Amino acid sequence: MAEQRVQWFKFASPPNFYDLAGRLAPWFGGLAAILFVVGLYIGFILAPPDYQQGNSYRIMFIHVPTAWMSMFLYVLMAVYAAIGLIWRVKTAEVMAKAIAPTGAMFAFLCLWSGALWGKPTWGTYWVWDARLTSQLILLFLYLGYMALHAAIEDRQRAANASAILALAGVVNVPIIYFSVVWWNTLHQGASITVTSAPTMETVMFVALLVMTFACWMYAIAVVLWRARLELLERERRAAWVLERTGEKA
Amino acid sequence: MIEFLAMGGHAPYVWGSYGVALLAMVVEMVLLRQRRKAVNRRLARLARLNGEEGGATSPDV
Amino acid sequence: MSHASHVVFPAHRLEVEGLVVERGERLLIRDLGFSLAGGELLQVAGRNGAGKTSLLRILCGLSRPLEGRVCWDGVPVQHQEEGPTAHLAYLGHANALKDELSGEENLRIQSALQGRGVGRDEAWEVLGRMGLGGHEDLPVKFLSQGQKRRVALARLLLVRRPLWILDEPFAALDVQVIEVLRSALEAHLAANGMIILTTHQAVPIEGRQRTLTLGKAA
Amino acid sequence: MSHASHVVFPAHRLEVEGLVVERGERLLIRDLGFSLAGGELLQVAGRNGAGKTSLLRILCGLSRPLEGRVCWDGVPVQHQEEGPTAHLAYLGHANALKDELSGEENLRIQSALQGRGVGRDEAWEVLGRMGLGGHEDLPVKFLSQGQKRRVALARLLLVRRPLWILDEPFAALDVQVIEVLRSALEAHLAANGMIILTTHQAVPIEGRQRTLTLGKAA
Amino acid sequence: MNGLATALITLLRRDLILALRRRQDALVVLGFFVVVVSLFPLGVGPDPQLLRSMAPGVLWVSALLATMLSLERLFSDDFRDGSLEQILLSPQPLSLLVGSKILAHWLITGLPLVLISPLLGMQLGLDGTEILILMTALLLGTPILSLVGAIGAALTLGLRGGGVLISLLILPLYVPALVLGAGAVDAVMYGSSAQAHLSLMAALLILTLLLAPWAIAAALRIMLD
Amino acid sequence: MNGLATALITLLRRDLILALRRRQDALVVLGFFVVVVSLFPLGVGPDPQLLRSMAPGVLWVSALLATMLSLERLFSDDFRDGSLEQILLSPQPLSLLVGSKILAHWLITGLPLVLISPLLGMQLGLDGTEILILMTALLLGTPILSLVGAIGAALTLGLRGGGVLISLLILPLYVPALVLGAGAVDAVMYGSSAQAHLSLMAALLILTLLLAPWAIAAALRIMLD
Ligand code: HEM
Ligand SMILES: Nc1ncnc2c1ncn2[C@@H]1O[C@H](COP(=O)(O)OP(=O)(O)OP(=O)(O)O)[C@@H](O)[C@H]1O
Ligand SMILES: Nc1ncnc2c1ncn2[C@@H]1O[C@H](COP(=O)(O)OP(=O)(O)OP(=O)(O)O)[C@@H](O)[C@H]1O
Ligand SMILES: [Mg+2]
Ligand SMILES: [Mg+2]
Repeated sequence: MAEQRVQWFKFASPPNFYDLAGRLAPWFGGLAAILFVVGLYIGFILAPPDYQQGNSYRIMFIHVPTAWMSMFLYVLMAVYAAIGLIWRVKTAEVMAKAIAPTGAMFAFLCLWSGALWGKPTWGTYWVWDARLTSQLILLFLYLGYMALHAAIEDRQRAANASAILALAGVVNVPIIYFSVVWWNTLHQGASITVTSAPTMETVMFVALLVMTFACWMYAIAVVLWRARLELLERERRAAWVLERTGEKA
Repeated sequence: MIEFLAMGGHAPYVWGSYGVALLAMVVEMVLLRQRRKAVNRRLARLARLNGEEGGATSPDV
Repeated sequence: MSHASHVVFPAHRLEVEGLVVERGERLLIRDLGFSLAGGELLQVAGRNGAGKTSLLRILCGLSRPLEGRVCWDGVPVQHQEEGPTAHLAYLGHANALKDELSGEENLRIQSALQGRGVGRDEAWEVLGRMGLGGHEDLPVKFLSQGQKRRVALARLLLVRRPLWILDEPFAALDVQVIEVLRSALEAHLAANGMIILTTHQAVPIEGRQRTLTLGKAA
Repeated sequence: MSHASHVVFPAHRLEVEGLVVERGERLLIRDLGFSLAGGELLQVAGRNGAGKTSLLRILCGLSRPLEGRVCWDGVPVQHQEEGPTAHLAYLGHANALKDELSGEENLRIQSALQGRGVGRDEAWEVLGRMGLGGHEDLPVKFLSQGQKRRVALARLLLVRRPLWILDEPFAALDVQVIEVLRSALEAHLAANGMIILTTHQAVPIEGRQRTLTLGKAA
Repeated sequence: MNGLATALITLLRRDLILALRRRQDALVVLGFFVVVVSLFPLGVGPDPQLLRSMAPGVLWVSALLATMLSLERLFSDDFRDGSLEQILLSPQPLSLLVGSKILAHWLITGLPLVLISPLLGMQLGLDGTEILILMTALLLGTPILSLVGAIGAALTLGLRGGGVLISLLILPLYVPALVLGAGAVDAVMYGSSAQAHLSLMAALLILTLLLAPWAIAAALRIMLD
Repeated sequence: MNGLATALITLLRRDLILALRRRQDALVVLGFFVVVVSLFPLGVGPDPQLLRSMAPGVLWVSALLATMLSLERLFSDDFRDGSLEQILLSPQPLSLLVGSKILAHWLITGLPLVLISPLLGMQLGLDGTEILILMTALLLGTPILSLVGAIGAALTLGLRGGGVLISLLILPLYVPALVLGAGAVDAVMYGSSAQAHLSLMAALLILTLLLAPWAIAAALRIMLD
């Protein structure tokens, strides 16, 4: 069992991962900074005001990337959790745990920016619209995952148990989404649906794209960074950790 | 410039969104930095303890 | 208390190889190997926290070792035809009794769960052998600690597994109950069974026995 | 482990008269009376379920007897000037430690609750005397069972009460820890303290001692 | 196969007998349901129209909370007295044994909720058809609540503060059942058919029946490791 | 007197430090509150007018349930590890020591509920004044919930199924706080003044402060007997 594991996931061995992540993270971080600057420049300087919404639509450049990121990161987290659970790959377990806080942060930012966008466009910060509601529940799923992780002292058991939770959640996300969409269409009138501008101008689209990439790079950098720390703590008795921290101390 | 900052009357919303996003990312990075320091301290202490005991007997009595 | 003649188990062999056990990020057991044959008793000794309970739970398949394997008659327990636990009976710190049920009900339910339905008569007979005659249909909550332990012990006799794994079977028992338990253990050994147990108390048991002491190096 | 010279208690006397104890509708103790003076140890013996724990809890004032009374220096404990419990320290089955707090924090909090604020130095000194030097500021959850028991014991030394009431202090401890505990008990007796304890294990303690066996009839 | 059937039936019978002997436990869950539902009129005020329109939501949320509270003890009693270890050591497949336990749990807590719901629905001003749909929806929905909740119960086994933690883990997963269940009653209330809601609910039940036992078994093995 | 003050402050500090070290426990209670409030719109439907009119009731019932769930552990942790016995053996008056523990409990669970309530109020469509009254009412009401609930927590100490049993015992006792608290918000919502409700609430708080600690101390002595 153990030997197979080492062969299959040679590159995922903790010391290799630790070194590689240490080398890559700064590059992703730098790239993220550059892309954020470029994206904001396009979004705020080059892109003209919207004829309907005025300038408030510029919230889109943070709102939509964070929305996408929060959903994508959840799936990614579940995938890593599954790999960790089935093949007992420590680095995958660590990655799953490291993704959760960043994913939760993006979910929160999506809610926050959406709420602030809602006030000028809909006249209220919050309606119980399907998309809004399911995003809120996504945030709760992240929080539940993190709470379970924190509640179990033994790290191995915590990783396994929260992996189950992540998988149960990922099965449920589409179900939740559709049930909520469906729930919402029942009552007529009162709710307002999210309507995007009919045809997005190219500049806006480019800005959105660049900002999305920026968020991606940021997420990768931060997650790798956190995963390294997590790995150090988990493996703190291992020889490779002693080698690497001995130099620093 | 002022006009740009005013965002056509939507300044609080627009800058509120971006400000909090920036804040969240900065806070996340600061927390990570603090945690790295804590981990390093802990590992250093562990290394010191291992050195002292020489792995001879368990600390338990 | 003589039931040695009831069942005699065929020859079996338990083999443990290269076991590495980690709990709560501490390496408790490093590369442990041993083997046990019918009629043998293995006493697992060690300080508080040495990893005795952890080892027993791994031998039962309740938790997984970091590395290494446990074989029964040469086959890893996971690949046993009748399931990984069909050859053993485990008595942990807890008695696994339901307070609201009588001794008889407890025994019959547990046996059925372990895959061997037993009748009322058989349950009563075993309870009687354990010195619980007259208490068979009393809810367990009215029994004293020692009497409860006897019911738990009676389960071992009922499910008829060759390997017994017992965690601190003597703890907090008074002298009389210890005596009952001791003779049950000796009878099991005489019937070619195997026993693995932990204890902090010294109890003389007749039969081939060895001691495995954990945590000397750690 | 020599702290006999630290405090010497003045002469006190514990008297128990006509105690009748009932638990769960069973009469456990019928008309029990005894008295205890400084420097004496009373070991309460008896089968499982004989009522040992129940008796100790009554002596502490944690539960009330059906009849009878407990006097300290001739005055019923309920009418003591400084409250019914100001003369005793109780160590039950549980250690009464908070896992998240360090040994020092646990000790200082417990002493303050018992009405005697102690400084950091004093707490460290007592922990050192119990052989826990170097572990003073570790959260208790990282200590082994034996080390936890020592912290609980250190509390007895800190609050400086003449009467110690200990329920199964030796249970499930390994040999080394038992030794530490034994010498602490002897030192307390030497300082003219009193001890009442229960145990199923035989541990030789030097000093004047008596045994009270419960439930012989039952 | 025969051994399996015996084991499953034994476990089911055991849990039912235990529930009978500790009767007040099941009654307390029912009591909680009734009390929480009755709190709403106190909090919201006596306006019948308002009460009627919030009735499906209130009944469902209360059922959900009552189930959730009862779940904390689904495995924890067996865990504490060591029976759960023995169940894990049984040669029979754990996911099926777990299914047996959940069936017992539903019979003890879910079914009584369904049976008492007409009374509470009436109190909140629902009429005949609506109550019928409410009961059907609860009949399909409460097993889902038991099954999904059992995952949370297994995952929080032996943890401090398990009770509140369970809720944070599983309440989000209860959303589909809640939306469909309350939606069914809403639908008939506004004059359309509840058919679609109920069909979806049945589909959800089947899906949960297929998946949840595996997740629960895996979670139990992990938490007892 | 000095010993008393030391003991009280020590106990308060101890509970606060413990809460800090097990931070997620307090957060979970907050999470529960938020999740339960968010479930109601899912059950009732998105109609803003309906949500607005049921908001006070929903917020209060949820606060009540969240407090209740957190109460289960108010004494049980101390009971399990033996600290509670030691507290009973302290020479200081038990009712005051208990008061210290409850103050800590309120600071850890009640206060955060008060602080997050504006957000949830806004989600349910309450406006500025209403939110202000809501917060004031919760500020006066959550200590009542902690105090009254602690009686239930003490009475169910060490009993199987404590969690659900507590709720049945104390939810009826919560009714006055619920009626007054939700009523205060309702009052401003319908254009009248919340003055009367809030004054009564304050009176209730004072009464509870005077009586509850004695009841709790007595209950603890009985349950540890
Ligand atoms: C709290 C409030 C809000 C939340 C939680 C929220 C959530 C989301 C989510 C989850 C998505 C991604 C959906 C997907 O890609 O399928 C999204 C996309 C989007 N949202 Fe929001 N939203 C909110 C408010 C708003 C408001 C007020 C507007 C504008 C009036 C808006 C406009 C958009 C647009 C244009 C997209 C991109 C749609 C697409 O092409 O996928 N959102 N939002
Ligand atoms: N689930 C767990 N999570 C974290 N640590 C654990 C876990 N189980 C056991 N440990 C730790 O592993 C070590 C060994 O525990 P174990 O119960 O095997 O000891 P033991 O030899 O049975 O001791 P005792 O004589 O006290 O019964 C202890 O230090 C314990 O704290
Ligand atoms: N709270 C209670 N309610 C009902 N019965 C009780 C209660 N506490 C104890 N008993 C019963 O009283 C008897 C004496 O219990 P106690 O704990 O005093 O025994 P013990 O002598 O300490 O036994 P052990 O050696 O097992 O510790 C037992 O039969 C027990 O079942
Ligand atoms: Mg052990
Ligand atoms: Mg006892």
